[in-house]
Amino acid sequence: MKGICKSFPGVVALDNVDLTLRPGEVHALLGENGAGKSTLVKVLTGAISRDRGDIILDGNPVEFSTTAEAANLGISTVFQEVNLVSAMSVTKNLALASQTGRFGVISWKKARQDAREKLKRLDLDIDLEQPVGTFSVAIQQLIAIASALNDNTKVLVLDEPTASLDAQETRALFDIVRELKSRGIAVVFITHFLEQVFEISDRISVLRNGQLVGTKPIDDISRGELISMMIGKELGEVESAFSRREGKEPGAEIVRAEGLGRRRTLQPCDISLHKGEVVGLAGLLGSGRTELTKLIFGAIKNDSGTMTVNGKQQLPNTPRKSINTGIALCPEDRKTEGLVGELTIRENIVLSMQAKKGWLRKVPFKEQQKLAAEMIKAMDIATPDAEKQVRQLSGGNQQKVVLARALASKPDVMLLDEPTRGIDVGAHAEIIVLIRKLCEEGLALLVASSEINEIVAVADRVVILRDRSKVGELVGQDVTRDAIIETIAGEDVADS
Amino acid sequence: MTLNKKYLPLIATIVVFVALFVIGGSMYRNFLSTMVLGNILADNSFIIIAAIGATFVILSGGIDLSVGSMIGFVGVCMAVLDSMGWHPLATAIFMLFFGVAFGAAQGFIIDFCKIQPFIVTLAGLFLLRGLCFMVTLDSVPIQHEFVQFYSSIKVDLPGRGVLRSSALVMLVALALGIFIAHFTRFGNHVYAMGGDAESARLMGVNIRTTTVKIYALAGFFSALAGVVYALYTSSGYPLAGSTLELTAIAAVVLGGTLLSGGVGMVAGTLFGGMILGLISTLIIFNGSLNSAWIMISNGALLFLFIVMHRVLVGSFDLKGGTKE
Amino acid sequence: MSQIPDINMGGTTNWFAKIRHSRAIWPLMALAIILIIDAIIMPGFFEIRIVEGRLFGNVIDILYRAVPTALIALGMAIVIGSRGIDLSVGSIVAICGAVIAWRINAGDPHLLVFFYALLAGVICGMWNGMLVAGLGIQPIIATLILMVAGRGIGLLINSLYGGINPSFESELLQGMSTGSVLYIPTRLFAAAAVFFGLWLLIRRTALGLFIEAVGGNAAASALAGVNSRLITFAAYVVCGFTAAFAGVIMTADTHTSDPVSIAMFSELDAILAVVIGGASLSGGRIYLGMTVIGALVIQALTTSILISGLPPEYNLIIKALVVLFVLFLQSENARATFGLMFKRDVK
Amino acid sequence: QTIGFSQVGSEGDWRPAFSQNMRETAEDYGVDLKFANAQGKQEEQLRAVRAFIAQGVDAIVVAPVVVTGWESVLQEAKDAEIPVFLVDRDVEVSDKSLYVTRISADFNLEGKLAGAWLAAESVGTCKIVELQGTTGSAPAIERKGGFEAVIDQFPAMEIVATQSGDFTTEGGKKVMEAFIKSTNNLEGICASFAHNDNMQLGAIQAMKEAGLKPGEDVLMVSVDYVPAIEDALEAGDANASVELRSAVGKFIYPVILDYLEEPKELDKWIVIPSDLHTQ
Ligand SMILES: Nc1ncnc2c1ncn2[C@@H]1O[C@H](COP(=O)(O)OP(=O)(O)OP(=O)(O)O)[C@@H](O)[C@H]1O
Ligand SMILES: Nc1ncnc2c1ncn2[C@@H]1O[C@H](COP(=O)(O)OP(=O)(O)OP(=O)(O)O)[C@@H](O)[C@H]1O
Ligand SMILES: [Mg+2]
Ligand SMILES: [Mg+2]
Repeated sequence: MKGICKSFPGVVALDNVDLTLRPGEVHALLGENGAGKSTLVKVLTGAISRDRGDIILDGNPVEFSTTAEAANLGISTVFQEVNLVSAMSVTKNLALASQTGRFGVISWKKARQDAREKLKRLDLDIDLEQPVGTFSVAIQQLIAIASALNDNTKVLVLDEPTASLDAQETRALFDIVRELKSRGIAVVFITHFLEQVFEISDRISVLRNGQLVGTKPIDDISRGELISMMIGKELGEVESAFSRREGKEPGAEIVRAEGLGRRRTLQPCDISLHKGEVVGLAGLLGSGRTELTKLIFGAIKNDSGTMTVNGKQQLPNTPRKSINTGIALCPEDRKTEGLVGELTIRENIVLSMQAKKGWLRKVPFKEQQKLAAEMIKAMDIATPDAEKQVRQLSGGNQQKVVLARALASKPDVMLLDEPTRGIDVGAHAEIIVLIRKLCEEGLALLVASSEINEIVAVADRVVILRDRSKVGELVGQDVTRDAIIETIAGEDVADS
Repeated sequence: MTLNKKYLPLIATIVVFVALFVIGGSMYRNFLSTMVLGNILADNSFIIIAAIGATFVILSGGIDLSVGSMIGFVGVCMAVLDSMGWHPLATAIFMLFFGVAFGAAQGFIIDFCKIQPFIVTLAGLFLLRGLCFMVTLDSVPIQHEFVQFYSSIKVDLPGRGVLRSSALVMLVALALGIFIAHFTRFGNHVYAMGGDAESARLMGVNIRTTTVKIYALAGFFSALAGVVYALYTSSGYPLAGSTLELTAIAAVVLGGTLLSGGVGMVAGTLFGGMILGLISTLIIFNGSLNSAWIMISNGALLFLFIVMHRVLVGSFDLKGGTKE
Repeated sequence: MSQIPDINMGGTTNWFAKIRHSRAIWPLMALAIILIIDAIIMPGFFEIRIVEGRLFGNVIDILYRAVPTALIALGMAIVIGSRGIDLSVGSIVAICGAVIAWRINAGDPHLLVFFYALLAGVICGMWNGMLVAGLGIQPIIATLILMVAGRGIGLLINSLYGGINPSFESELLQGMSTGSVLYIPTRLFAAAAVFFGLWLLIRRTALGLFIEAVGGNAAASALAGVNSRLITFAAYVVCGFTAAFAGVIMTADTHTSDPVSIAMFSELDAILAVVIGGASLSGGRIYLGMTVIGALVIQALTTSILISGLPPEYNLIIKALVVLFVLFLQSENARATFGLMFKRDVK
Repeated sequence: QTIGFSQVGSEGDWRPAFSQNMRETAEDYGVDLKFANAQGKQEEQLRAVRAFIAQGVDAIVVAPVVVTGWESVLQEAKDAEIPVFLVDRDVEVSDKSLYVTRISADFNLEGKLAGAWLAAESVGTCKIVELQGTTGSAPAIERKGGFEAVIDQFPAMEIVATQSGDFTTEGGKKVMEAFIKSTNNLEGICASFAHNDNMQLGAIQAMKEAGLKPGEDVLMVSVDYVPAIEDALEAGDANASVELRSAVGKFIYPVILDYLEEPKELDKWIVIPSDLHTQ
């Protein structure tokens, strides 16, 4: 790729970027949120058109205007926001990409077989007839990878594939990546997890503000150098942010749930949240973390258990009531549950707070602007102004808007479901710092995360879920990486 | 329960249809008969054919309002060309091509200019209806003997009922529609587009060709509906089929297809259309209502059906496990 | 489908560029073109005189006749903003008309009858809102029920006292519809009042934001604490209200209640006005001012067809072509391809 | 006796009066009337006739939406030995034995009557504006045809503007407003011919609002003779209306009942007379 340029209204997303990929290498593409990584791969794979520049494949300049054409030429992609049609079954989704069948006729038997084979390569054994939307984000991610791979793939682009995978799944994915690499496929790998970069990649390229900072072999660069390449300044505190912090005594109890559960969704479990305390929520994918946060928030109706907020019985609740009593949720899936893509950043940020105030008492426009500007500054959201549509933001920045909105409603309790999914190192550290700050200000926080490091870094107390029921709780000194993993694994480890 | 959830709306539609049919039978003499069933199939055949095309459009998240005008336009062309000595079959084929071309043009405008389908096809509705008036203002009979031959094709049903040729054409069209929707790559693309157009695009569905194909297919089915209507009434009438687009859309939606796209089945459309026919027939059998009450009962029965449908789907859903 | 706008906002400092990039330019331009063509085919088109104590002329006529469409379209814009649609507006007009004729002939005070009519519209809106927000029925189908039954209800009300299309006399209502104040048609004041009221309701309270949020993403809005059902419900009630207001004006215009044919196809014109005003039928945005411009475009077109002297057979074709033309004007892609008006500047 | 009656719709003033008369007089004749309203759609009407056949009524009365398209369904009625009577509009069928008779007025004649009256009143010199019915509908086409047939005889009579007012008061008013503007306050216009009274009533309102005097400045002639136009004639706002009788039950039922008693060949058209009413 040579001299690629792309601008959107108000932003130059890519400015003269060159990128070379060699067969059989894993090329990591790094940069802060909004640096232009996703845009670059979208250009590379025909999802959007470029303003200028050439794409040269095997020595020949190539042109394509759709992802299908790109895939035929050998460039396959898994995009950042999981891109599957959630109402359709797995088989049907996988059949979208494949070109089998004569006269456009599909044999579902064959399609199912193909699908099963494709998924087998990723060690995925799921019901092919279920709509994709019923699976967790992680499974969907794997399905998307399966669908992107085809026989003549020369370049595979993975845009933050590991953002919602746990360690085990990531390892499985890396095995696949290594296998592809050995077949001579060039893999472009975008992630914000630096360990993974060092683990798998051969070379790295760093983007900053739409410009290429540099391309280097992985062996020539240290972690520190890499981070400073990305954010353009030294950052010791990035590292220190992840170190465990000793908690102080938690304050008064705000939320107390007893036997909260719902049939087929979550076994009844107890949980309590205190002022000035961060509770981590750990578990494997599908263990029910999302469900627990939603049950507390009232987004899913419970069929058992009771809950008290500030000592008052509060059941059955709805999201609106929860927000009114000072509970805020940052949902996991920002695209479908988090943001209103059509609306601007300002409007999204104001929404919750306004809902709390009611429709009659409108927050004056000036105040909205002020609030949005503050939030953009505080969260370091990369945008020219607050009037940009949220759907035009990069993934990480969207996540920040979700957080900003929850904060704007001035909650006492924040439920964060995967708050750092898809967020760059710098911002990751900032969010962890933010969580701690909020905690010090007396908020009660519940943080569900797949990243055990993160939980260890922020949590005073950890609740561990397995197979949709609570299996343990660790407090204070006991919160360590190993202890959490052990509890998550439970008897499985003991057996083996 | 092993029943796939996606069949629920369809099953509910069928259940409600049968229930209404039986209730009608208990109220009116001669209602529960193959004759009435045959009538419903024939009298709604063109609505259902047009609705099959509309099903694809709606599945893809779009809408097609040009259906009714297309029926009128095809009719007047058939009639006028008949008076100029064309064989009805030749005109029919010609009009089917026209339908495909017109639909494709609509699809192209929708995708290329990024104009909303509702509006493009609304312009199509105005345009085709206007063209009808250009062709003729009178109603014109089709006198070719082929028409007699066509209407003489019948399959007897047990009892006094018959399956008329229109119903037969409709059943063939239905089979074709089901095949295209569920057994071709195109059909899969339609569902994908309706489910999530952006994802479908990123997964390699060519949105432009698919859109053009969808509206071309809808154009084909509405032109076919026009042909059936013209042969069925053996005439062309410039006002024929007005507001039929809404009836077709209602048939699709009553058949369990979501207007937001991505969810639904072609087979449901058959029953959706038949339910509309059943409602009208019930009111005619009653016969004691004045115009005011006829309109009100039409709405009330529609409401009743929708509520029954929702209750059925809802109660199944609870047994079926977690709700979305 | 995300549509990536290609315009370069780099140098929007001068007013010319600002206007060029404002979304209002295209409908306004369409309106201007239609009026210019009118002026060419009919000399004296812009002439305005005073007849019978009010302004009289084609331009006034367009404004005057656009009022009902604009009123209905305003409500429609709000429903469309919530990702809904209301097909029953024509029927609501019919019901209001019947209520007016009925109560006036029954001798109620006319001001009270005016409120009865509005109340009838609000009740219709509540019914629609209940079906959509309460029972979760798809808007097209939910409002189709009232569309089918509504005119029958109108007929029924008429037949309550044995009238076939009864007429009535009311100085108050007719004055509001066809009268004038200070030479200006009263209905323009009425429409302006409704417009301003709606604007206050939508933009001075948070209702607009909530409706747009629900229309953009109902699930996310609910999780953000918006009562999405109530908001959807409210949108239909507002739409019922504006349709009823239009109903008062339309019925008083002919001072007859004719439920079967009054406001036929008005839902299509209203939707068209909203879309010409730049809103998307997939919800998420409400543009009140632009909707009014959309209604003016449609009425200017209708009026020009009527005065053009062409036989009525051509009405629909002309309408179709003009609508397509307006939409082409609005479409980035079409403009770029056909090189219409402005060349895009390449930086 | 059970009789099925398929009516066109319920538009305007005239047709509901017609339906109401049919329903009310049915009792007088001891007829059980099954009433179906096609809302202007032929497909609904075909459905109704088929349903009547399935139901096994004794006779079917149809007021056709359109003249064409009746061949096969009338054949079915004949096969089921149910006699069919037409009221109002005609049908075009190759085999006239498919229906017993048509009992109705003559639209074309109505147009002619209006034209003749106008020719006499204006002494053969007149510029006319015309308010058409729904484009493509039978009464619109036939009334226009009859009217033009007469005025074509007079070189100094011509239609200078014509538009569709869709048979509604609202439509008539809008169209007349536009005519007023486009003809500079109806300058030189001597008459307004409307295909039905409702449109004419709308036109009268529009003219009054523009400060014109309908009935004096301009001759107003229309068709139907509904109660509202009677008032207008009285007040001098309208000049003439051709009556299309709506109280026709007394013409129709006896014919049908006699036929059911004793089937016999009848004339294919029993014309109900149209009268011209003037101020
Ligand atoms: N459709 C669009 N319209 C306008 N601006 C856009 C659009 N898509 C992306 N941008 C802007 O382009 C810039 C680059 O975005 P991109 O998605 O490439 O970032 P990224 O490096 O992938 O970030 P992340 O790590 O958060 O995913 C951002 O400032 C974003 O706001
Ligand atoms: N291995 C698996 N096979 C099949 N289905 C799975 C699997 N893992 C998860 N799921 C499905 O994914 C859905 C989502 O699970 P849930 O949201 O509870 O996960 P979670 O613990 O919140 O994890 P995360 O938030 O990290 O996705 C569940 O309904 C479950 O049926
Ligand atoms: Mg990205
Ligand atoms: Mg989760």
